[in-house]
Amino acid sequence: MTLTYYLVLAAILFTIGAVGVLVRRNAIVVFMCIELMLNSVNLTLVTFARATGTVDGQIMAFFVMVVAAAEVVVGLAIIMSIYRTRRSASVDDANLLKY
Amino acid sequence: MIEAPDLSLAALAPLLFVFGAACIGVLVEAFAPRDVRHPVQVAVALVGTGGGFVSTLVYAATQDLSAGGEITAAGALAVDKAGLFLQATVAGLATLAMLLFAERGLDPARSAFVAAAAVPAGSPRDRELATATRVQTEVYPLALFAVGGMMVFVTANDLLIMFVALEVLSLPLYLISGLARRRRLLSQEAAVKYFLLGAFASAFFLYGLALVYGATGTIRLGEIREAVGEDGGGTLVVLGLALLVVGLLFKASVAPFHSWTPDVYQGAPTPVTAFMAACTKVAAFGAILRLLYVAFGTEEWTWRPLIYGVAIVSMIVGAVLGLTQTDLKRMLAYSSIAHAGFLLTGVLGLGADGEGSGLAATMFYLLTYGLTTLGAFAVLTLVRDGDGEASHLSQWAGLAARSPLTAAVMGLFLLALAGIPLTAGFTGKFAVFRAAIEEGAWPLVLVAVLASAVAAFFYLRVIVLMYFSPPAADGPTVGVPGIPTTVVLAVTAAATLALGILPGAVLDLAERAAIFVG
Amino acid sequence: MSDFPFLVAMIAVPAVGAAAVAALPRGRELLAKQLALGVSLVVLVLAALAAVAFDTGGDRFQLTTSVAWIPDFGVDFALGVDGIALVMLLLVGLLVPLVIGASWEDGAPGAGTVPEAGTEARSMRFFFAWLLLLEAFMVGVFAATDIFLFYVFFEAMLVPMYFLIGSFGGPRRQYAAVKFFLYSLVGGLIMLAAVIGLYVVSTSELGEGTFAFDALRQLDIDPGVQKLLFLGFFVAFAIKAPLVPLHTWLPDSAAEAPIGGAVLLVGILDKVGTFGFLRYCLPLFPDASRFFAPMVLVLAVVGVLYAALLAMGQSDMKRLVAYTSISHFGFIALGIFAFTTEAATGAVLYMVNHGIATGLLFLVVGMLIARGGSRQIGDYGGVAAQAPKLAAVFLIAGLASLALPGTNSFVSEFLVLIGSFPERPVYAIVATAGIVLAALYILLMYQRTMHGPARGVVAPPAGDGPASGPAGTVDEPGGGGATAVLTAPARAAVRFTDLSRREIAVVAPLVVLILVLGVHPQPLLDIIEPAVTATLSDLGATR
Amino acid sequence: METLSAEVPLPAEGLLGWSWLLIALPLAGAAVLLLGGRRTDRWGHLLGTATVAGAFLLAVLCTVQLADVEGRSVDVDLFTFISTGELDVRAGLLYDPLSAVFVLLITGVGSLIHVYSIGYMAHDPARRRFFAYLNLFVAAMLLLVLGNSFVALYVGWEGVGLASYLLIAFWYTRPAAATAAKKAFIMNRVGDVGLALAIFVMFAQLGTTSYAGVFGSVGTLAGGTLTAIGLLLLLGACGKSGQFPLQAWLPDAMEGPTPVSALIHAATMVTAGVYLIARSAPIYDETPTARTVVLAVGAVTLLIGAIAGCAFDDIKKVLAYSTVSQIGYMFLAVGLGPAGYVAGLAHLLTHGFFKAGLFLGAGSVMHAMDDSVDMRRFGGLWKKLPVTFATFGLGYLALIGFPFLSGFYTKDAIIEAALDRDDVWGWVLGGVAVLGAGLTAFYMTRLMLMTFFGRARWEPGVHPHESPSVMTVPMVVLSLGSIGAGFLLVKAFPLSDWLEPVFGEHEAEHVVAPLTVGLVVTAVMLVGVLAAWLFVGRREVPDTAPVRVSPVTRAARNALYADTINESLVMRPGQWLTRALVWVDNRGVDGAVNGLAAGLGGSSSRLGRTQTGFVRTYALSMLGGAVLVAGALLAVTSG
Repeated sequence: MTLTYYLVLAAILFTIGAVGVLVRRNAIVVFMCIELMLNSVNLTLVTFARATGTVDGQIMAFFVMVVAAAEVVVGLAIIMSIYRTRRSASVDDANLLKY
Repeated sequence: MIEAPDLSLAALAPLLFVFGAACIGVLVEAFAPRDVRHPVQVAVALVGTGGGFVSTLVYAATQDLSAGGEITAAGALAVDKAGLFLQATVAGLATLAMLLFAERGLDPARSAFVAAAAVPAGSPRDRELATATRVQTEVYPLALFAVGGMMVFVTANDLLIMFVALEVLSLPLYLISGLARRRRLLSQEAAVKYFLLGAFASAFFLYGLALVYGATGTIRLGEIREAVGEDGGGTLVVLGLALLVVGLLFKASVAPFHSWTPDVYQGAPTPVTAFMAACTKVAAFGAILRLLYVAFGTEEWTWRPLIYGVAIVSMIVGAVLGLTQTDLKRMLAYSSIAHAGFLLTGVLGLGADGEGSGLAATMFYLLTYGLTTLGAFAVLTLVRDGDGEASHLSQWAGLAARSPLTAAVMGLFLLALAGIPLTAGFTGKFAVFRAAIEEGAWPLVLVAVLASAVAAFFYLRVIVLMYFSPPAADGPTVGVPGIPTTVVLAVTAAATLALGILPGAVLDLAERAAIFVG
Repeated sequence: MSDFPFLVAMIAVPAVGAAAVAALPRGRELLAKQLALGVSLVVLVLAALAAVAFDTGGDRFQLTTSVAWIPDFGVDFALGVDGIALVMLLLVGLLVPLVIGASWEDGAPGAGTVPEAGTEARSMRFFFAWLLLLEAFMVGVFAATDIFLFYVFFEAMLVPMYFLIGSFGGPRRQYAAVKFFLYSLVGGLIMLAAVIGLYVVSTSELGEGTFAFDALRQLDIDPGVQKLLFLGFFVAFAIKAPLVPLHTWLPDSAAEAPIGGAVLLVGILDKVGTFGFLRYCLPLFPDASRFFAPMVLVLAVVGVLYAALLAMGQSDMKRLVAYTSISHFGFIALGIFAFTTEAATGAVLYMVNHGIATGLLFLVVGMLIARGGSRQIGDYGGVAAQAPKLAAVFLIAGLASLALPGTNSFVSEFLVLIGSFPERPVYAIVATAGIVLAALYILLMYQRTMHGPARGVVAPPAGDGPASGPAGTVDEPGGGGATAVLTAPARAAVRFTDLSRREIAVVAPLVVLILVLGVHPQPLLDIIEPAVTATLSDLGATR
Repeated sequence: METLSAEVPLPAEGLLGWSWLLIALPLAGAAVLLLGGRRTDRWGHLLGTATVAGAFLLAVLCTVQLADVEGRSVDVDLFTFISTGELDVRAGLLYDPLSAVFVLLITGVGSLIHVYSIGYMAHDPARRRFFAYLNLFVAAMLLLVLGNSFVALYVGWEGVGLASYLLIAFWYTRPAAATAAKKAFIMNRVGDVGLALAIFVMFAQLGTTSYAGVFGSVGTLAGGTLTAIGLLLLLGACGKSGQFPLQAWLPDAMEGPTPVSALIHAATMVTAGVYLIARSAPIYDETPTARTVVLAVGAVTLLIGAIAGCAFDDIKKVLAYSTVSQIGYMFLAVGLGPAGYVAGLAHLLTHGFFKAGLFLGAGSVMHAMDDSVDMRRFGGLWKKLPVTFATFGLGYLALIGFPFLSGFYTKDAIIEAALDRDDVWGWVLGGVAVLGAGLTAFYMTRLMLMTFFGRARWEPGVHPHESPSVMTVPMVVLSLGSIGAGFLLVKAFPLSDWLEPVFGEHEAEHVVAPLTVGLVVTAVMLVGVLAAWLFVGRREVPDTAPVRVSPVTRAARNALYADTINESLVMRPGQWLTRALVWVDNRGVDGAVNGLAAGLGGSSSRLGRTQTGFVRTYALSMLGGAVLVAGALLAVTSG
């Protein structure tokens, strides 16, 4: 069942993305890791679409891409604004709110 | 020849109102002259949300909903009774939140929102703008989009729509969290955190969606139930369910997915916090209810222990962590986490296949909690010092001596949040606890009552400060609210009392609305 | 006449009165007082008329009103009284006007009774408004025949009392108010879980959930479930009552509360706990009640002795009185859980009598504190010589508290003990030892404050002995110049004036009742006994 | 043997139906005086005296009428006091020979003492209050002896306790008086517990508390129960009558004004214990065990009182211990059962006269000596206070049992009855009683010698003078009683005949001839007088008590260490316990609650630190949560 490989790959990518969110400091990189997670999902969706023999999965992948693009727009705007204020894109520097 | 999908315009009218208003808002932003922009935007926003609210009610009142509701938009949306109730709740609360957004009388700079979000905080230009009376009006269309997303969210009949709605409601929220006029650094930090964590959470949701799709071959909620009901929950389904729920619990700020809540609630502009606390909670729980009721109603015994566990964790985390908070907004954030736990006891009351009274109870609780918390945040906007809102607890000492009415209204909301009888909070709590006990979850209710006792401490502490402490010498001033805030306070306070003393009609409505289709 | 909705009126009148008093404009303190007193007197008259309309040989619940309130929960706004509730309503009606009378001068400049008086939040208008609201809730809690409604009033009562303690209390009022509220709330919330549990049980047994007491007491609940539900109710009532070891909130609250609040707190609010035992625990959960009775009795009897010993160890008069009350609540609990008509009737009578006797004791202690400015026993001495009437009333209150025959408390204590002896001899014997301790704590306090030579704040300030009162606890009347002019005896005379006419008017009804009920308690017993019999027959008690 | 009191008494008719006025009159007096305030100052004492005198007149008339009633016992039913469940206590009076005797004693001696007090308290600003309390006492005491049930008795019982408290603490600004009053009340309450428990047992076993009901069904009770009731009643009696082990309060009670000592702590209230046991004769008749304990208590107390009486220099304390001792005699008598009831009661009556007279005399002496009670500063007063000396002397002779005076007849009767037991116990008790008589003679002679004879050792500035006639007349009247009462009650109009309806007939079978007893007792008495003369009369009395004395004397001066024992066994541990409990309550019980709160607060801060503010930490917690949730779900479904 070769499809399993795709799924496993997607899971690995998802995990890499998730771990990346945890270990990377740069907000942009963190964000990219999240994109990676989304795209691993896309892979999963397409794989399942293939498995079930419908195109639903593929269509969903398109939806995800569109949403991800919107997310990029919003995310970059936010990150930019804080970067301009702080001159730093490290997520660890944004640490005024706590406890 | 492709058939046009069946669209029930009547059923979609509320959504159209809101999204339409949002689009018009964008156009207004682009074309209307600056000096009329604010009133026009406010009018558009109010018409959008208010129209959404009214049209929901009109639809519910005029349509024959004996079948529970209708599935429309090619099966994407389930405009059913519960969905309508939740939509109306969201739209109603959003209308009130829009009024808070529109308040111009409190801040000397005439608005709670930053004049130019692109200007770096702390720069000379920013300082110049901080005192200028220039207002910025993007928040209205943004908020309207969020409201639209929420209203789709609670009626989404398939997982993809739910995901899209999740993003539609989230993305504008990320943005407007960062738009505070004062303490901009905090606001921006809140936005970043909210955005990164929110995106992270939606990735989980999405992966869950993919797994469920893989396991069942469908993303329609009703079809998922059929598929699951046939062959039981395979590992993929269970894993998918877990990830979907994680994504939703994040939005509902349920521990252990709550960690963004205090930071964002504290950092965001208070009207936005109020909006989030009230509307997002309703939307997120609406989606949770629908997901668990429609798609996994037959899998009750799978998700039950999960909800049981996170409910306990959430109540304890919210109640215990709230004890030592010194910032009122942050305290209310922890209170919101605790309340998420209480709401989950209601979710547990859904029972097998939604037979329990949990749906009605949770919906009612959402309404009462939304009103109360909205009111509480509205009071927060009144108490100010030179640097904006005076949200530090110590600044509230002796407030009752300065402004008895403000203190009284705040006291009412706090008592309601604590669940004291004759306030809406009690009725809601009673309803969800009853639903949970009916499903045999009395140990959970026991934990819940103990947690509410702990939580009561920090609500009481505010009352102690307001009423029983001598006023601080250089205490904050209590602003005179303009008409919008006054309306919000009046409506929320009246509703908090009314739903505590005579909740019958609304309870009955929730009871009759407690049906999902799909 | 019995068609008149007395109970509704008794809730509505003070509630509306509270709103009216609170709505008075700033500065109309006198009008507020008069209005409050008038309203409370109307309630007293209503209570008296209700008692007249009550037929001791009639139905168990009379003067009933029932309106559907929250149909979705099966909740009715159902009121009605049996004999037990009726006497408690009479007590409520009686005590509130007296408390208003006793608080008449509070908040006046220099009265020293309310810290930082004068600010808006501590305005006496609000004091009286809260008091009236409290009265409405107290009436409701006793008159409710729907458990949900009972619960609502039970919890709602906390709010006015919380504000009374917190806004108008002593130096540690914040701590005391929060402690009071949280303690009660914990109990109340646990009870809430049990209330809901009971409702769920009724749903499964009757097909439709109900909170109506009459329907619920006919349920046949599984013993295991009964035990859980019993505990839920019991914890709430045991905190309220309070039984040792859940009592520690009471000394703090009673000590810090303004005197009027303390009277109502100990005189009535706490009775809700023992009332709850009798009204809810016993009839609704008979098997569990029998199962837990030995444990409750141990708590009760331990409480009698433990609290009495603690009372002796107190140096603060208000705390002392609070501890005596805890001891007395032990007697009441003993009477209730002995499961005999005599003991339970005695316990109910005890509830009334304790409200009268301890209410009077609190009032007179408050009058003493208003004069001396200190709650410490050690700051007083020889008051009797300067204020004989005050001393006499103090003695009468004390004697009633130690259940001297001829005072009302004797009858109730005697009934509790003699009634519990046949069934529970050991507990009764141990509790009887408490009467010696009662004599000790009362007489010790009386001797130290009233007897002996003038001491502490009572003594003339110039020279004269070691104790001139700890600085800070004494408010100096007037400015320094005026004080210096007064000669020493004149100073003492200024502070230790005897009871004023107003104060006499406040204490006189209680003194009269103490003596009258001490000699002729039968009218009350006639009201109480049928209700007690009915309660015990729900329980299936043998005697 | 059969007793007649078990029969239900007849309902009252005629004047006897109004016998409740006996209680109501003084009670009304007390109420008027207490409520009337200063307005009644001028005539308050007269009203107070009048009510008691009126009660006395009524009592005489009632008693005369009672003599003609069949069975000499009437029941005056008044109203329902407490009726609930199976308990039915009616407020009612029982007027029978026993109560009649007490009513006459109380109102008679009471009237005299009221009259005396008019003079004694003339200069006290609070005289009105004094009379109010006295009236209150008389009312309560009458209720005690007239009540027709144990509950009514109990009400009166505690009522006299209250009056006693108020009167001992009459001069409350003196700390000693206040303390003594409290002590008296508390020790009485200890006894009251016994009485209360006895009533509870009666109700539990018989379902009634009325005399008629209880005595009528005594036979149905098991022996152990009866003994328990008997012992519990005895505990009550000991408390009220200052008997061992609850005797320590009575001497302290002398802090009250002297008329109080005379009326309450000599003549009437302290004999209530004797009344209780006599009244409960039907119970004690059936329980020899309890009777034996009564005997033992009486004998022990008799000796304790007499020994302590020998050592004190305070004239009132000596008289007080004498009272303790004499009541010991009475207990001994009633403990003998049918043989001794009448003897005990007769001694009670004569004691009421002569001891009241002695106290009034002591009061007169104090009046003359500026309220001093120290006999070492008296001496040679017989010349200055002739009337006091004469009346006091007669009382003295009556007390020591001088032949043909009151005490002679009644004390001998008790000793005879004790010896009549005709067993070892009889001889022991008789011996103790005889020894007691000797000690009595010793300490009373010592008192007489130190007070009235020898050199005048007065404090400077003291000018003794005889008391006014309002005080001396009652003393004279009482001294007449001291002379003749014994003869009248034992020989002329035997009390045993009058009380026959109560105790039944009892034919004494004398083991030792009365004459022999009389001679022996008189001889022992003379030895005591002589010893006193040798120790006290012959020598100079020092102004202050000698310090270097024998251990026996020291023990006697400390009243055989009763206070010390009470203090170290009860008070100290009690105080320690109280302090310990206060600590436990604050730190333990309340500490647990506060600790819980602090613990929650602490864990709040600690948990709060997990909210670090770092996005990545938050993300980690979310991921961890997600993994946990997924893992848990998988575990649930697969497991």
